[in-house]
Amino acid sequence: MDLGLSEEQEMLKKSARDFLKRECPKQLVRQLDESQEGYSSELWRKMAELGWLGLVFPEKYGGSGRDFLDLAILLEEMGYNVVPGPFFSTVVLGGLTILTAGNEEQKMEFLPKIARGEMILTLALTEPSASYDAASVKTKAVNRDDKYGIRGTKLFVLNANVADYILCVARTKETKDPEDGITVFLVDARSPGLTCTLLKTLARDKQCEVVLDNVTVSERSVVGKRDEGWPMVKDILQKAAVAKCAEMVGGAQAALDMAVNYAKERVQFGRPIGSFQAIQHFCANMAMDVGGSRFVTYKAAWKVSEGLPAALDAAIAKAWVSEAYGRVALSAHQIFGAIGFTMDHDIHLYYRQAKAAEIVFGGADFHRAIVAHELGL
Amino acid sequence: MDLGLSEEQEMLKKSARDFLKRECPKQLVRQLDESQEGYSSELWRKMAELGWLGLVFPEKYGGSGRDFLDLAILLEEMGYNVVPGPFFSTVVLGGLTILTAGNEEQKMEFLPKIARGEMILTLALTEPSASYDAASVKTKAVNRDDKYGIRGTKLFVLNANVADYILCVARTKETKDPEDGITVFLVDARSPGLTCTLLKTLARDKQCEVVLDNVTVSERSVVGKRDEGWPMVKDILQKAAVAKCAEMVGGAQAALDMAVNYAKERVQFGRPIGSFQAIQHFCANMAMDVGGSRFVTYKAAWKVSEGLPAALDAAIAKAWVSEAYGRVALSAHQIFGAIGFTMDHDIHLYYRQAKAAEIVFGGADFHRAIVAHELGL
Amino acid sequence: MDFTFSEREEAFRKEIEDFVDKELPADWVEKNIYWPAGYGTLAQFEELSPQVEQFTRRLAEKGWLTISWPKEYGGAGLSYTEQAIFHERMSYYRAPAGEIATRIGGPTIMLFGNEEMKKEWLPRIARGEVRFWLAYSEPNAGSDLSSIQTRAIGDGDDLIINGQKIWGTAAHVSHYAWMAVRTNPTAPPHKGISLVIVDNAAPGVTIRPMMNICGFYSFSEVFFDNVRIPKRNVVGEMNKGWYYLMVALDFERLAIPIGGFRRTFEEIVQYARETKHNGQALSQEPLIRNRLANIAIQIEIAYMLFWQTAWMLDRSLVPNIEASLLKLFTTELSQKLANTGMQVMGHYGQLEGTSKWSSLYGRVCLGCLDCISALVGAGTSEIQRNIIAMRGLGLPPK
Amino acid sequence: MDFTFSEREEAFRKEIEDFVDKELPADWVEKNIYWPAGYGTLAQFEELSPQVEQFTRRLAEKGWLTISWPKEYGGAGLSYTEQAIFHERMSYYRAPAGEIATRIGGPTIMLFGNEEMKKEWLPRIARGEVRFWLAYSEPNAGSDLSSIQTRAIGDGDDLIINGQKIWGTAAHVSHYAWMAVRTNPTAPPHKGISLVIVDNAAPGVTIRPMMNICGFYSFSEVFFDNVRIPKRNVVGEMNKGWYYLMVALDFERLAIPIGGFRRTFEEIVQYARETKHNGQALSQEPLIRNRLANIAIQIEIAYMLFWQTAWMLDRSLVPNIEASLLKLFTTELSQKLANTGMQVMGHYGQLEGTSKWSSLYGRVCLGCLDCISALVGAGTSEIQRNIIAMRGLGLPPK
Repeated sequence: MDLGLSEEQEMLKKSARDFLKRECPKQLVRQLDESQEGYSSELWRKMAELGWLGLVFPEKYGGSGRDFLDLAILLEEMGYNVVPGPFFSTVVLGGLTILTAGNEEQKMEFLPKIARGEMILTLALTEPSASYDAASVKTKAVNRDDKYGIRGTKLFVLNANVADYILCVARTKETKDPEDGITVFLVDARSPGLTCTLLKTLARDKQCEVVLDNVTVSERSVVGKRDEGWPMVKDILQKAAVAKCAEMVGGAQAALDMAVNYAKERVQFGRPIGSFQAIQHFCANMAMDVGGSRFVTYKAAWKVSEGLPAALDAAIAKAWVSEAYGRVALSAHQIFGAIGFTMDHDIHLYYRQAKAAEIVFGGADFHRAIVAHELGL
Repeated sequence: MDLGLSEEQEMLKKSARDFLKRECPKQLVRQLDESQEGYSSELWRKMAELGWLGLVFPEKYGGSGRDFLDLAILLEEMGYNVVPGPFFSTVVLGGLTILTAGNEEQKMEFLPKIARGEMILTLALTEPSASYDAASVKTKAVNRDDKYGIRGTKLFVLNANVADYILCVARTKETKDPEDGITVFLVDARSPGLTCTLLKTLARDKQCEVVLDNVTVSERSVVGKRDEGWPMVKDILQKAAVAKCAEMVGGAQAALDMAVNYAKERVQFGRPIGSFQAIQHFCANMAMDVGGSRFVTYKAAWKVSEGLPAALDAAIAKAWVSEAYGRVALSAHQIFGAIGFTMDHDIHLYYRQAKAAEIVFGGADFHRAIVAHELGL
Repeated sequence: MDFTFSEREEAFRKEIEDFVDKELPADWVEKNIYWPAGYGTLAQFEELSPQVEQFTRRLAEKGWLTISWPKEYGGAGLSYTEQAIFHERMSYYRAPAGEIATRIGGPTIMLFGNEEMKKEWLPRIARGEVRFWLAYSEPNAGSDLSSIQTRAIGDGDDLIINGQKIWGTAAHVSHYAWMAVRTNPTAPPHKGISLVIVDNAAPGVTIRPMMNICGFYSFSEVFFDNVRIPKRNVVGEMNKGWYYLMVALDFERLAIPIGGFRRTFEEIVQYARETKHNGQALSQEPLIRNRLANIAIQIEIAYMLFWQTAWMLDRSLVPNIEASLLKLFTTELSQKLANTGMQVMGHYGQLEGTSKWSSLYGRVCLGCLDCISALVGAGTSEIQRNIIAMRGLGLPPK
Repeated sequence: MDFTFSEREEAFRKEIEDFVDKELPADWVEKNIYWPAGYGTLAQFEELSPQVEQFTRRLAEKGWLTISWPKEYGGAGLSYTEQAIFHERMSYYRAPAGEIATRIGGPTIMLFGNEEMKKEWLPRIARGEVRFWLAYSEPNAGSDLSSIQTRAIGDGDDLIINGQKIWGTAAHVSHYAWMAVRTNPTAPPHKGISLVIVDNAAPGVTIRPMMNICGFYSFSEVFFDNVRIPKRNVVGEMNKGWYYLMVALDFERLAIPIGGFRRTFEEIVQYARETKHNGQALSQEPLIRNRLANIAIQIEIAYMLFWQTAWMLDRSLVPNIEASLLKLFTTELSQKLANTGMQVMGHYGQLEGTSKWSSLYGRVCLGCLDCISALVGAGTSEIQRNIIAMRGLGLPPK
C-alpha cells in the first residue's frame, strides 16, 4: 500500500494551490460567478499553458500523459479555490470521453485543441426528468442517409453557454431495454436548430437548457458505437462522480481551514470562540467529515486510474462526500455567523458548490442504491 | 384550547409518582426484571386497590370511569418509574379491547375481574413474521360445529407467561383481501394445546412464544364480529401505540431528570460536568426531545379519548417518540459514563425500555409510512 | 385537555383568512419568497413597498398590526392564543405582519417608557407610520451583546452617539434605530447600557446596506458619528437597557413563522405528488415518503410547542423552556425543510425563481441559503442550547 | 498511490487465515458475542478460558501475541501495515489477540523500563503467561485522569499503596495491575504520578467485580489497603507516569476492531437477504437498502482511516488526527451498526442468544447494550472531539 502522493503529485498539488491563489483570487471567482460566461479566458489560457487542460491526455494528443488520479489531485485544488469555469465539463465530461471512447480521428481532432485551451466541451445527458438512468434519455436521433437529426431538450447542461462542442446523449433505437439504443454524438454548439439558454442556479455554475430542434449531425460525429453508447455514458458518469468528489474534498478542506482560522481569531465573551467546546466539537466533526472523505475519494480515483472496476468505490465516495461537504459547509457558516451570510464573504461560495455537487451525477440516495446493489443486496 | 391537566389528572399524576416511588423502588424493578414472572402480586393488588386497573372502565364494570387520556397520564408515570408487569397488556391490550369490542356478557365477565386485579390478559397478534399487517396473521381458527380449533404460533406476546386469558388474533377465512377473515378470540391460557415459552429479551419484558396446537374455543369466545376483526385489531394497535408513547414520554423525562441531576453533581476537571458546554448541549437536545414528544403524545391520546379519528396523530407520536426516547436514553448513558454501564445503575433500565418501545406496535419507519399515507402522499 | 379552538377563536381565524384573501395581492405567492425562520429575504417586505404599505395600513386599521398590544394603546387586546392564531395564519400566507417597532419597540415603551414617550410613539407605531430597526449588534459584539462599545455621552438635553452597529435587519428601509448604547463605561458591562431611539435621518448617521447571500439588502453597517439625539429618546431609565432588552426577548415568543413551515411543506408535497419519474410520482418513492413524513412530524411538534407557549402565556405561566425549545426547533427545522426540499426536487431545487424551468418560484433554492440565516440570526442555536441548559434545566454556568 | 497489498502482505494475511482456521475453536462464532468497539463482553475472552488459553499459547508461539514488538523482545518485528493486517483479520474472526500487557505494558517497559525490568517482564508477557489490567481510573478521576488520588509512599525498598481503582477491564481474571499512582502529592497533578506494576495477589488488594449491563463481570472496583510492592516494580522513572501514559496512547492506534465491523455487518446483510416478509426479502426494501448501504460506506471510511494510520506509522509520520478520527468514527459506528441491526431485525433484534427464535446468536441484542461502552470507554467521544479540535486543529484551550 502506498497512501501518499508521489513527488510529482505533490508538486502538482502545490503549484496548483499557489497558482490558483495568485491567479484566481476570490474577487475573480465572485466576478465570474456573476458573469454570463462564468469563466476567464485569461485564466483558461494560463491553465492550458500549465498543461492542466491536457493533463490526462497522452503526449501524442498534446497532453502530459498523467493519469486520472493526478487529475483528481488537481481537481481537489480547484475545489479548494472554488475555481469557476468549464474545466470540469471540458476535461472530465468531454475530453475523457473522447479519449476513452472516441476514434483516432476524433482524438486527433479534439484532444490537442482542448489541451491548447482552444476548445470547450460539455456533456448533454440529463433531460427534464433530471435523472441519470437510461430510460430518461428521450432525446431522439433519427437516421437519414448518413446523417442524424436530433430532437429533444437537454437540461442542466454544464457550461453549454460557452461550449464549442456538446457530447449529446440520444436515443437511436427503441427497444424494451432502455439501455439499448443509446448513441453519443459530438454536436457543434453552433449548429442550426440548437439553442442554449442559461439557467440561474444556486451555485451560479452556468447550467443550461439546450434545445435541439432537428439538429443535423453526420455519422462521423458518433462517439463509440452506435446504439451501444450507454455503457460509455455509465463510465463517464462514474468518472465524473469521482472527479466531483475530488473537487468536493478540496472545497470541504478549504471550508474547514477557513472556519478553524476564524475560530482562532474571533473573540467573544473575552476569549477566542474556538475555545468554546461547542465550536471545538463543530470543528472536530468537520475534520471527521473531511478526513473521512479524502481517502475513499482517492481510492475510487486510484481504481479509475488503474482501470479497475470502480463502481462500488465510486458510489461509496459520491454517497458519502456529497453529504459530508454539505455538512462541513453548513457548519462553517454556523461558525462564521452573520458575517458569513454576507455576499462579500467567501464561505457561501463553498456552501453553494457543496449543494450543487451534492446533486450532480446523482445524490447520496442514488449512490447508496448503487452501493446496495454492488453489495449484492 | 386547554393544554393543562385537570385537577383530577394532576392528582392522579402526583399520587402515581409518589406511590410508585414508594412501592416500586428500582430495587424491585430490577428484581422483577430478573424474575420469571416479571411482576409483583403485591404491587398488582395495590394498583387494583388504587383503582388503576379499572381506571378506564365504566363504574358498572367495577371501574372508575376515567378516560384514555387519564390512562395515558398514569402510563407516563409508570414509564417514569419503569414499572414492570402486565399492566399494559392487561389494561391496554386486553381490557380496552373487551371494553370497545366485547359483548355485554364478556364485559361483565372480564372487566370487573381485571379491575379487581384478579385477571391478567394479553394480546397475541404478531407471529414469526413479526409484522403488524393483516397478511401476517397466519394462525388459523377452523370452525367445527359451534367450536373453533386454533392452530399457529404467536410470537413476542407480552406477559403471556402470567396471563389468564389471551386475546388471540386468528384467520377464520381465506380471501384475497388479507384484512378480511380475521377474528379475535378470548383464549383461556390454560387451554389444552396451548404452550407458552418465555423469550429472553433486551428489555427483560417477558415476551413469549405462544404455540396453539389445535386449541379449542367456543363461539362465545369470539370478541366482536367473526371475520371482521381486523378493524378492531387496528384500533387496538392505534391505542397501544399511543399508550406506549405515554409510557415513553415518562421514561424519557426520567432519563433527562437523572442525567441533569448527575451533571450538576459530578465533578471532573474541578467543575461540575454540567458546566461543560458539550454536556449542556447534550442536555438541551434531550430536553428538546422530551418537550417535543410530550404534546404530540397528549394530542393523540386526547383524540383517542374523544373518539376522534386519531390515525395520523397516533402515527406522528409513535414515529417521533420511538426515536426520541432512544436518543434521550443513549445521551443519558453518555453523561453517566462508566458508572451507567454497570448493572447496578438505574439508567440502563430506561435504555432497555426505550429500545423495546421503539419496536413494539411498529417502529419509526412503519409509522412514518402511515403518516405519509395519511397525508395523502 | 382540549386541542380544539373555541368558537370565538375559529371565527377569528376565519376573519383573518377573509382579510388576507381580500387584502393580500393576488400575485403575492409568486412575488414573496420568504423562507420560514429565515432573515435573508425579510427586506423584501419593504422592497415590494406600495403593496406592503397598503396591506400594512389595512392591518393597522384592524388593530392587527399591533395585535399583541392592549386596546388602550391601539392594539387588538387579544389573548395570546388569538395572537398565536394570527401569527400562524399570517405566516402561512407569508403576509407582512409587523416589525421591530410593533413587536419590540412599542411593547417595551408601554412597559417602561414615561407618559410623554408613550404619547409620542405608540400611536404612530400603531398606525404603521414608523418602522424601527434593531440596533444591537456590533462588529465585536455578536453573540456577546453585553460587550457593545457604541457610546452615548450626555450634552445638555441631548446625547451624543459615536460608534458602529451592524446586522440590523432592514435598517435602510426603516425610520428609526431601536438601539442599545453604552452610557456608563465604568459600570459592569450589563449595567452601563441604555436603550435609545435614533432617527435614521439624523446628521452623522451613515447607513451602508450590505447584500446578503440571498441577494437582498437585508442588513446594514451603520455608522454613528457625533449623532445628537434628545434625552427624551432614552427608553425608560438610563443604564437599564440590558434589563429591557432581556425582557423584550419574551415579546418574540410567538413571533415564530410557524404557518410558513406548513405552507412551504405543503408546496413541496404538492410538487412530489405532481412530479412523475418514469411514470411514478415522486411521492410514491419510499425514501421520499419517509423523509416527507419526517418533516410533517416535526412541523406538528413545532405546532404543539407553539400552541403550548401561547396557552401558557394566557395562563400567566412562564414558558421559558418551551419558548426556547420552539425557537431552537424551528430554527433547525428551517434547514431540514430546505434539505428535504432539495432531496425531493433534485436538480430542480437549484433553480432560481426567474428560470422558466423552476418550480415553486425557486423557493427551495433561495431557502437553502436563507435557512442559514435562521441558524445564525437572533441568537445562534448554540446560544439557544446554552439558555435551555442553564435557564431551563438549571445546569451550572461554571 | 497504491491501494493493493504487497505479495508479502497478502501471504501474511493468508497465513493468519490458515492459523485462525486451524486454531480457533469451531464453535467460536456461536460462543463469542463480542460487539465491535465494545468493552462489555471483552471479559468473555477470559471466561472461555481453556480455549482462549490454548489459542493464546499458539499465538505466543508464532510471536503474534506481541506482534507489534521488535524481534529482540520476542515480538514479530513486523511493519505497522502488517500489524494492521493482523488486527484486521483477528478482529474479523473475533479472536483473542493480546491485552494490556502485550499492547501497553510490554511496549512501555521496552521504551522506558530498565534492563532488570525488561528481563523480568518481557519474556513472560511475550509467552502469554501474565495478564495486566489497566488501573488508571478512580471513582473521582474518570475523564480527568490527572486527578487520581491513590497514593504510593516509599518505605525502604518498597512502596506502600493506598486507594481505590475502578473500571479496569478484566481485573479479576488478570495477574497484575498496570497502575498509575500518585507519588508526589505536592507537585502539579501531572507531575506527581508514577506507573507501577502491582500483583493482584498481594496482601491488601481486594477485587470486587462489578456486573456490566451486558451481564458480564468485565470490570471491578479494586481496593488497595497498605499494599506493599518492591520499588523495582516502578516503571521507568518516578513521577514520570503521566508522560508514559500519554505515550502509551499511541500504542493503541491500530488496536481498533476494524474487522469486527465488517464481519458483523456481513452477518446482518446475510440476515436481511435470507429473511422474507410477505414473500419479499428484507434486503429488497428501499429503506433497509439505504441504511445498510450507509453502514457499508462508513465501514469503508473506517477502513481507509485504519490503513492510513498504519501507512503513516510505517513512514514515521505522526497520525495524530487520523488516529483520533479513527477512534471517534469507529466508536460512533459501533452504535450506528447496532441501531441499523435493530432496524433490520425488528422484534428479533431484541432476543438474547439463548432463545430458540434468536438470530445471529443474539449479537444485535447484546450489541445494543455493548455499543454504549464504546461511547463511554477509553476516552469518551467528547474527549476525542476535544483532542481533535485542540491537538489536531490547533484550537485554543481557553
